Amino acid sequence: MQSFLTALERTVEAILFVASEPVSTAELTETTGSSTASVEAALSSLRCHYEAERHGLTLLALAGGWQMVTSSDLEEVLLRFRDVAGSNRIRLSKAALETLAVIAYNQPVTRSEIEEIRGVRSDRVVETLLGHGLVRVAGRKKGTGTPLLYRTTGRFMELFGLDSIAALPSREELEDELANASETTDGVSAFSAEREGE
Amino acid sequence: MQSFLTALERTVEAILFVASEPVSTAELTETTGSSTASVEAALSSLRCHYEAERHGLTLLALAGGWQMVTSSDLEEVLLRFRDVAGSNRIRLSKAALETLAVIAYNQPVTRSEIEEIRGVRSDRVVETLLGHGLVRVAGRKKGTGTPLLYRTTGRFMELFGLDSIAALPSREELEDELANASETTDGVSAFSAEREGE
Amino acid sequence: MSYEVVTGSFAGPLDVLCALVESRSIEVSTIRVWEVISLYGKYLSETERTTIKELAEFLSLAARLLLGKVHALLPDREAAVFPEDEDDVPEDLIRALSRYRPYRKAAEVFGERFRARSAFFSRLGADEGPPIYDLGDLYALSRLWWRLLDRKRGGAQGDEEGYEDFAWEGVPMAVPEETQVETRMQEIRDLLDERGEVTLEELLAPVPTKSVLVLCLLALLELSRLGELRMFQKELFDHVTVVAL
Repeated sequence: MQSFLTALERTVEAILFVASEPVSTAELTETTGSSTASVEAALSSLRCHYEAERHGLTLLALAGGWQMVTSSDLEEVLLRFRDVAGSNRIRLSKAALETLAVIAYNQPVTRSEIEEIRGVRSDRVVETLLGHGLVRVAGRKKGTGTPLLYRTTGRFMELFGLDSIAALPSREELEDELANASETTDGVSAFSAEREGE
Repeated sequence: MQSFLTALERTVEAILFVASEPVSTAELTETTGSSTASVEAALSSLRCHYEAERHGLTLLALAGGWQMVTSSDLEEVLLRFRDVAGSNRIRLSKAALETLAVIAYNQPVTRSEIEEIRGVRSDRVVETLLGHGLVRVAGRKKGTGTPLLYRTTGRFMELFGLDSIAALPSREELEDELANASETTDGVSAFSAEREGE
Repeated sequence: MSYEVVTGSFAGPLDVLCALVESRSIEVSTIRVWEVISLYGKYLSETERTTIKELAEFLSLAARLLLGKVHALLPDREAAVFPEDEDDVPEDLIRALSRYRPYRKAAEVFGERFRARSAFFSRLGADEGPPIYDLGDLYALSRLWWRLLDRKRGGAQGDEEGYEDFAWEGVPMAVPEETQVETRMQEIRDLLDERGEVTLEELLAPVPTKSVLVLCLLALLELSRLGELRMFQKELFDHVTVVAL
């Protein structure tokens, strides 16, 4: 067996790597400009190479074509990686960030107020935010049902580089760009009108 | 060189494959339970293997971690592939690159500081960079008006092939390069003459 | 994901000046306003894709140069104005140019890096799904909030995420509650300063929503706790009168 990949093999490898779904042989021949037979040979040789050299990757023949996947015996460690990556880099879904935004700008605020603004149930996202230590329960609202009130935490301020809640960007700060854009356009139309008039 | 991958190498390979973004050495050691030294050895050996056997894949040190990517010489054929061709293209104007440079070298920096250096209003270009996730708001500057402060992001490092901000040429290096260039071109020496004269 | 750098245009007026100097068309120490205007004007007329933005930036540069001249010509400036260099570029522009140049170089380096990096492709499939935000992204946080608010205020229809349309009424104001109470307290103080005495009815009458009503009551309670006002009824079922103390 050859010790290195052919030009076609490495091209097929790169295509399968970037592909989001299984790739058909037809598509591989079209992209590479090689014959079906060569592409099929390259696929099978690539798979043999992965196996012989004990790569962590392999090729699967699926209904739609070929797909690059990790070796099945690595499942456990990959699940562990997901946990590790998930806990190391805290990333928030749009729903979570949106909820955090509602709490930050309206604190102290009850869950039903959050839900009223967002228009969707928010119990689980609030749990997530509590779990990350980004929001905390800050007492109960007086009145019927005395619901819990939520506030952001010191950790939130630290992570977002804020000295105080009042330091949250105002609408003007984030959106004066749009206002400027329309100003420029107005100025422009006056300008071009003038030029046309010349 | 050994002809097949070790258990750690194939595990690292599989992790980098599923991660699709830079993974830090710390995350790799935590997931695999191996020492930092072994993980680093595995990464470098994996990269050598890819190169020696002419794989279509390689490893890049980006944003303080490692990312699995396709070989750069396959760019052309991959641009023909549907998933790549159909993906979002980020278009960066010269003004965007210039603004990014000002932010990268002065972070954290306010918009008016950016504008002072560039000599032109920069609100819209900052907005574009924010939208692409290349810069982010990182708190407020203390003092009058407490303006927002901007920083570059990990995504910036990822897209510009940087392992860390320190990997950028220093401002001094850039100035030296300009000074050297001016020795050969007369027109430019006007700048240095002015500066000496100050 | 693939990347592209747009080239061909200028990054700004300082970029134009640098380009002019480097092409030896002019010397920075002897930049004359008319020279810059005619050279840049020529560039713009030769470039087919001149945008209005570029024109505006050019006008702003020309204005800056002229302003420099005006300053130099003012009689009370201590630097004597010699007739031969009355057309010279203002000092601050030269300083601005030499401060700017390293960044212009850096932008070039960035462009090269960006292009070089774009030849490597990472996996596309894996990062599909809902957009996720790095924790600490104040911009994303803030933008989400203001958009949410606009959607509610505009009574927007449910969007792709399946939000339902509902009335805006009753949704708290977009400022922390403490601030709202403080604002209302100040309004009441101002009113009392002006009139000395108001009825509770007058204070509560123009409120559009329950939450604003609650806010007003909280403000009154707080003011009375601070000893700034007193509320009383002259007789049973009479109006409640609020007076400043």
